[in-house]
Parts: sequence; structure tokens; C-alpha cells
Amino acid sequence: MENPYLPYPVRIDDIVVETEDRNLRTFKLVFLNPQDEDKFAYRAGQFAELSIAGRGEIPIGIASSPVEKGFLKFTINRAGVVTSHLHQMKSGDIMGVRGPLGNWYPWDVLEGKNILIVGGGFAFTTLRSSIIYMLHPQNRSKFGEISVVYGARTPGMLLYKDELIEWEKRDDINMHITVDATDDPDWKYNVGFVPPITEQKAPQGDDNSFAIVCGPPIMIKFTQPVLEKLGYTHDHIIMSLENRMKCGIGMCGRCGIGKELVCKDGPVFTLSEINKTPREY
Amino acid sequence: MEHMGIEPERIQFSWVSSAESTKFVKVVNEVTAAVKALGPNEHFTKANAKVA
Amino acid sequence: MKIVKVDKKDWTDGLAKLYRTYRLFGPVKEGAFHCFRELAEGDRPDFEFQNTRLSAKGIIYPQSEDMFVYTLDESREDHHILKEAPKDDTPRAVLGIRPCDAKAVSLLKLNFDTPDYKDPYWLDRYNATTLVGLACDQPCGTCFCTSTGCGPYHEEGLDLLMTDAGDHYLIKLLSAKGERLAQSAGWDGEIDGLAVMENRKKAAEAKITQSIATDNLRAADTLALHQADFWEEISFACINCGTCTYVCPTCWCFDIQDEVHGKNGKRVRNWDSCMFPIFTVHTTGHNPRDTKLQRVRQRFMHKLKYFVDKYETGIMCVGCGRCVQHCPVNIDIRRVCELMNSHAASDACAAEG
Amino acid sequence: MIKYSDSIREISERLLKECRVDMVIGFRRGTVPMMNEPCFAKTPEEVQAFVWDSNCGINLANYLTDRKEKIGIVAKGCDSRNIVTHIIENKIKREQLVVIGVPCKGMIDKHNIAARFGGEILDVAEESDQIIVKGHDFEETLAKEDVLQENCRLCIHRNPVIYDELAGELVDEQQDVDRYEEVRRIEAMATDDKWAYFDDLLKNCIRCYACRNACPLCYCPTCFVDESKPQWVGKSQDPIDIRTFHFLRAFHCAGRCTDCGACQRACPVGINMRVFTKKLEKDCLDLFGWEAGLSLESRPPLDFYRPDDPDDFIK
Repeated sequence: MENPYLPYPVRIDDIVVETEDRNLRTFKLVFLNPQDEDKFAYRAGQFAELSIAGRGEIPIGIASSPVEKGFLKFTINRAGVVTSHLHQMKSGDIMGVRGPLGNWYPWDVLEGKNILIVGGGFAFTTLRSSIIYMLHPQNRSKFGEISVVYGARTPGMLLYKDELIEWEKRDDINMHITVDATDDPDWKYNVGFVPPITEQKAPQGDDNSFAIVCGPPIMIKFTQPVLEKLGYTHDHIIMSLENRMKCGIGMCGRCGIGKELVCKDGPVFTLSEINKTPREY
Repeated sequence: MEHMGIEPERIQFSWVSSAESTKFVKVVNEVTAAVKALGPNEHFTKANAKVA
Repeated sequence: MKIVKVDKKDWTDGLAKLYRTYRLFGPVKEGAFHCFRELAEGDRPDFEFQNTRLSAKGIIYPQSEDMFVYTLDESREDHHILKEAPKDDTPRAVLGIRPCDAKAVSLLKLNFDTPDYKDPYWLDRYNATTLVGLACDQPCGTCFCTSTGCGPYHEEGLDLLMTDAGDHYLIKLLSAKGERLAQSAGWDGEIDGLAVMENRKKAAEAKITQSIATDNLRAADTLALHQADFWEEISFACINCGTCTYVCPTCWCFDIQDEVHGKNGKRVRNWDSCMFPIFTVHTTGHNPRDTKLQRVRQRFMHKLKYFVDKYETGIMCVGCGRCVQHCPVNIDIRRVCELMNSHAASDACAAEG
Repeated sequence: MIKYSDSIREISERLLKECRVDMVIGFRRGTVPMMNEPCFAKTPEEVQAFVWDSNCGINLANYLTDRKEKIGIVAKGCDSRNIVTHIIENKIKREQLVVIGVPCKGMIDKHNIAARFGGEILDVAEESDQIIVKGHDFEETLAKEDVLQENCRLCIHRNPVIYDELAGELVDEQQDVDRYEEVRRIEAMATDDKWAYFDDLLKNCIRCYACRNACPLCYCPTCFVDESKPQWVGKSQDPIDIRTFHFLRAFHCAGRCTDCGACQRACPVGINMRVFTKKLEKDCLDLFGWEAGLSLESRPPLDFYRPDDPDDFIK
């Protein structure tokens, strides 16, 4: 019997410090056994349990994209026991990855549609995965207009800066990068919180448009009325939830919101699905 | 700790000033000798769980 | 269904034969109450009990079990790589499990054996286990199994069901596993005991005086129940201990922990409880179920509503009454269920009216 | 007992009607024998549920922690001592409370009574000092003093130490009670026997933490067993982790425990963890002449240095 609790052994191939406070690092992981990569077939929006022997596991959204081969990427905020330890690890160290876990953004439904992505802070990881996926030459034609509103507290807190600049230059994606505040005189993008920038810049919603929203609770709270105003109905607003998890496969019981388990039935839900739950997240 | 079943010889409180180097050496020697005489206390060594 | 008769004078002999093939578990009286223990050769299970203090769930699903082992010694080639911990999946038999506990095992199976994922620890042990049920002729005053889709002679989840008929046992063989066990024990004296068992079943069922009504739960509106105003009153007394969840045969929640001793480590799984605040607390300190009202509500909503909606097989309670007996502050699931079920009914009336 | 119940209802009703409190905390009749359930009344009508008998062993001080309302609380001797401790430790303010004192002659021990009968107990009634126990095929009358909780049998503070109302006449305190016979018995054991004694005591522990959570002293937002940074104690069923939990918890109760018996009463597997706290209680009495919760004025011994504190353990 396959043991779904057994992580695939991986090696840390590279570590990139993403933000000026040095609390966010992106880890590039390579499978020790190359055949494990085939078993780890994932879609943008899924997560994995990162496993460190002696410390435990932590559920993290997959930041790399299915169209990127040969490695996995995870961007990790230093917070608890496992992530603090991860931040002290170095290239070449051995750890584990278990997954892919959970559902993904509903790509079959999203095909042919206009996509608005709204992200804040370090919740941009699976959104990065999604953007890379949609922009891939094989996939770009499957989607309509792609718009992105992404904000962080300061310019130095934005993730994936090189890629953001690259996407800014492209004409098949409308980027709206923003920061809460900055004293940088050379800052040429938006200044302001994500919800008002969304209201100003994002396209109107209709039957052919979906919004994918990921960010801190406060951002989600104020973005929801903006999206409603723009014409996005609740079944066209897609969110990715977080809850404390252990097993990641719907068995240990802690991540439940009503009868839905965030780890297995989610983490991706439409707002109309979430409305039916007691919202214990 | 003595009440829970740890040998009283393993526990010692001493008042040693930073100026009393001779007393410090004496206390350390006495305590280590007492503990060595008792041998290892294996109560706190975790046994591997029985195979369930 | 085949029924065999086993004279009590031959009982020890049968156990001795079983001992050759199976690890045997059975109720044993330790101090003030009965609990399930592994029986050494020659030990007899003690059937003079109403029910065991803890259910038999720990035999298939131990409170603590090692999942993986590893070394942190970097001079070893396989350092930091997790390997399966040793397991014992040799055949085992549980003698004298009550029908409620066996039904609970089949409810747990819904969680651990899913189309998407199989829990190998639970499932391997489940597959290795034969459940020899002991029908309940003296149910407790707190039992309400007949209204939870169970009962003192309920057969679901059991491989054999035995009843104490004075100088002999009547044993009904319910599955292939059960037949194999009977064969190993040499229990082959087939008789026509169906009528006797049916009569005893009716007599036992008549002794169950407590019941709960669950008929409105399925149709009830989840959010209306969730927002009902009785939760403050229900949860007031709760002290947030894990007694209800640990004595419950159908509670399955668990935690996974790493433990390191020197250079060797292991990943361990332990029972956990939705009554504990840290069960759901995020690393940020945010806790979606921060108050005891939220936690008490979660436990009862899970058992009596979420589970009902998710699996459509009834409630996640077999009516064994252990939580009723052992809750330190007397929170009574029968009362809670009544409040939920009648709230659901009034809610439906309000919607119609 | 009926008089007590009536009196508690009358006082509670008055307090609520006069708006002197927002809620009253007391007991209502339980759904199984020998159990009453802590409950609250926020309206004068709700006080009708209140009862008082020998099954009110749960310590209600536990329900006061960090509450903001004005509260009437029913308190027997030990509850009142824990209310004092709560006030001293700033978990509630004296001004918030109207203490409805209940002079107490002890609570009955459900574990003890259950162990006396082979069959299931279906009903337990109480008449003056008699306890009438009924089962399927038996009915027996026991003297209440024979089936008291052990802590009640050893109790020398039956009357509430602080109160604003009284639900009955003060009772005579027990005299010449040897409270530490069991502690002395353990103290006299050889080292290895002590270890074995506690191993045996704790062998059935399931770490449900009912003892901790029933205890009014255990109000820490995060208990040391739940800490992950650093993790002080393992979480599995390993006997060392179980023992560490029980001993460290007892240490945290040193000089604070009133021997109310809530821990022992709450335990679903019948462990008498009072043998830990009792030793510390005895030491506090021997070394510092201290008993917890008797006065709002004096500071607890582990909170306060006195030049004459004993120091002969320092070599």
C-alpha cells in the first residue's frame, strides 16, 4: 500500500532571499529520486507538506508551475518551528516533500475566460504558479484577458521582483503592482492598498470573467465588496484558504470548515461555496 | 524530585560565591563522585514504543 | 448465516488454539474498570462487564504510534530521509468487543479508507483484525444505541457475534474472516440458534430505555444550527478536556509530531482532540476556534451534522454513552442532540410558515 | 439540601432582580447519577434550575477566570479559597463578585460509590446524612461520611472563607484530622518504590488533561505541555512524558492548591493525582506555615521572601 504520509526525499538546490526583511525565502527543491518527480504531478493552486526530519511538517502552496520541470519552488515565511528551521538550512541539505495535496484552481472552468488575479503579501505563491502556467506559450491562447493586481507593504516586500518586471513589459498580461507606501522617488508603479487599486484598475466582471483572490484576511475582507461592485458574482470569485493542517489528506480532522476539509476539499473554493460554511478559518 | 523517586544524592543546592573557588571545586567533586557512585539513572531514557 | 454452539467448558481450549494464529485482545478488569489488553497465553478475557472504560478503537488505532524513523547523523548516507517504522500486521482478534464499538470501527473506516487516500496504519491493522463481538444483554442506563443505527446485537463491522447463553455461547459467523477464526478455534458445532438469538436480541433491545431523535438533522440548515443560541448554555460548563473525544469510539482526530533522541528521530501520530485550543491555532496566533463555545459546537456539529451531510450514513455516534458517563461536568450528547434536532424542526417550520 | 437549594435560588433571584449581578453561576441537576452540571442564570426565571446536594464537587472558581461581568457565584469552602486565590492572582476582581457561601459537609465520591457495587448504579438519592443507592437488583443505604471524597474527609475549611451571602448556617469544622497520612506513607518508601508507585498510579493516564482543566489554578493561556517553542515535553503516551506532565503541573500548583479534589473527581480513569499536590501542600504548611486561599491580605510563600524562610536544603 502506498503510504500517503511518506515524503519524497528532496535536496535543497537553491535559496533566494525574496524580501528586504529577509523573512521570505524561496527554496528550490530537487527530487533525490528522479522518478518521484513524475509521481508528483501537480496543478497550479495545489500545496505540499514540506517535511523536515526532527522538526515536523508544514503545508505550503507550490510556487513553481507545472510547466517548469526538474524542480519545485516554495516561498516560505519564517514563523513557526519548521519554517524557522528551514530558514537556517542551506543548499545541499536533505528534506522531504509530500504531495501534491488539495485541489487546484479550476483550470477547466477557467479556460476561455478573462482572469483577474488579486494578491497581497506573501500569499502570491500559487498565483505566481498560475501566472507562469497561463503565460506559457502552450496555454496563453486558452485564456482571455489576464489582469493582475499585486500589492505588498513596500517595494522591498514584493516577491518575485524580476518576474514582475518582465510581466510588466509583456502586452498579454495587465500588471498593476502596488505598495501600501514608499519613499522611493524612483517607484514608477502604484501606491495604495490592494482593494482601492483593484477598484480603479481591474476590469469589470461578467459571465466570462473570474477573479482569483489570495492574501491576508484584511485584504480579502475589503476586496470582496470591490469585486462585487465590479460585477463579479460569488461563484466567479475564487479563493484559496489556509487553516492549521497536519495530515493534508483529509483525515486528521483539524482543518474542517463545516463538512468541507480545507486540505482535501480545498484549499480552493469559490466564495459561494465558502458562504455555505461556518467560515472557521 | 526526591518524592517522585529520584535518588536524593543526585540533587544538591549549594551557595558558592564567585570568590570561593576552592569551595566550588570541592562541591563539584563531591557531587560528581556521589552521582558516579549511583551510576546512570535510566528512568528518563525513553524506551522505543512497543510495535503496535 | 451459520451459528455455532461452543460449550463454556471448551472455551479455554478454543482460546489456546486461537493463540497459535492470532494475537488476542480482550477485556480485563484493572482496578475499578474493564479495559482492553493484549492477552498472554492462558489469559482469559473477562466478560463480566457492561462496557469497557475506553472503547476498543485503540487496538486498531493506538493512541500513540510510530509512523517513521530516521537518523540525523550526517555521516550516514540516509540521513534526514524518513523510513517506515516497524509495524505488526500479523493477525489479531478482539474478543468481546461490543456491537457499538464494532459499528464505530466501520464509521472510522469512512475516514481512513477513502477513494482518494488510504491510511496504511489504520487500514493494515484493520485488515489484520478479526472482531469477535459480544452481544449486550445488560446495556447501561446511559446507552442509546438503538436510536443511532446500532443496537445490542447489531452486526455491522463484526466478523462474529457471540451471546452468552448460560453454559454455552452461541456464535454467529458473519464474514469470511469470522469463519476462518471459528475454524482456527475449532468452533464447528453448527446448530439452529437463530430463533434463540433473535429472542435474546429483542429482550436486550427492550432494555434500552434511552433514545435520541435525529430525524431533522439531515435537512437542517447548517448555518442556522451553527448560529443557534443554545451553544452558550451547552458549552458553559465545558472545561476543554479531551475526555469525551478519547473515550469516544468514533472520534478519530490525530496529531503528527516529530521526536528526536540524540541523533535518532521518529515521526509519531497521537490522538488529538477538537476540544483543545491548540488543535486549530495558526502559526500567526490566529485561532479560528478560539473559544470553548466554538470548540464544543464543532464537536457536536461534526458528529450530528457535518458527518451526516458528508457521508449520508447517519450520525457519527453509536450511542455507547461513554461521554455521558465520563464527562467531568456532565455535558450530555443526548440533550445536545435533542436541542439540535428540535431547533432543526422549528427552523424548518419557520421556513415553511 | 433542599433548604440550601431554595436558599441559593432565593438569593440568586434577588441579586439578579436588584441588578447587583449580571449572572449567577451555580449547579443544575445532572443527567446521570452523582453528577451536577455547572450552569449560569442571567434572568430571575433561570435560577429555578439551581440545585445543591452532595454532587456539587466541581470547583466553580474555574468559571471565573478573566470574566468581565458582575457575577454571583455559589461557593463552598474550597471554591471560596480558590476565589481568594483568583483574586490574589488578578484573575478576577473582588468588586465583581457576590459570593454566595455554602457551608459544606463534603461531597460524595462517585468513583468510590461505583466501586462498591458490581452492577450499574441507576439512581442515587440523599436524605439528611444518608445516601441511597439503587441499581437493577439492589438498593442500599450508605452513611454519607463513609463515602465522602477523600479531600472532603480530610477538609478543615468547610465554611467559605469569604462570602457576601450565606445559603445556610455555618457548620462546625472538623477537628484532629490527619491530613497527610498518605503523603507520609509515600515519603517513607524507598527511592525505587516511590518510582514504581507513581508508575503504577499513572499507568492508565490518557492525557485528556481533565485534571488540569478542572483545576481552577490551571488557567495559563498556553500550558507548558502545549508549548512548541520550545517543546518541554513529548506528546505521546510515553510514561516519562505522562509523568513529566503530572509532576510539573503539580509544581505549578505549589502553595496555591486548596485540595478541592476537582482533578481527581474529573479523571475518567480514576487516577488520584492529589497525591502529588498533597505533598506540596504539606511542605508549604511545614516550611512556611501556609495554607492557600485563606486570606486576601497575605502573599503566597512562593511569591514573597521572608528572611526566616528555611534554607537548610542549601549545602
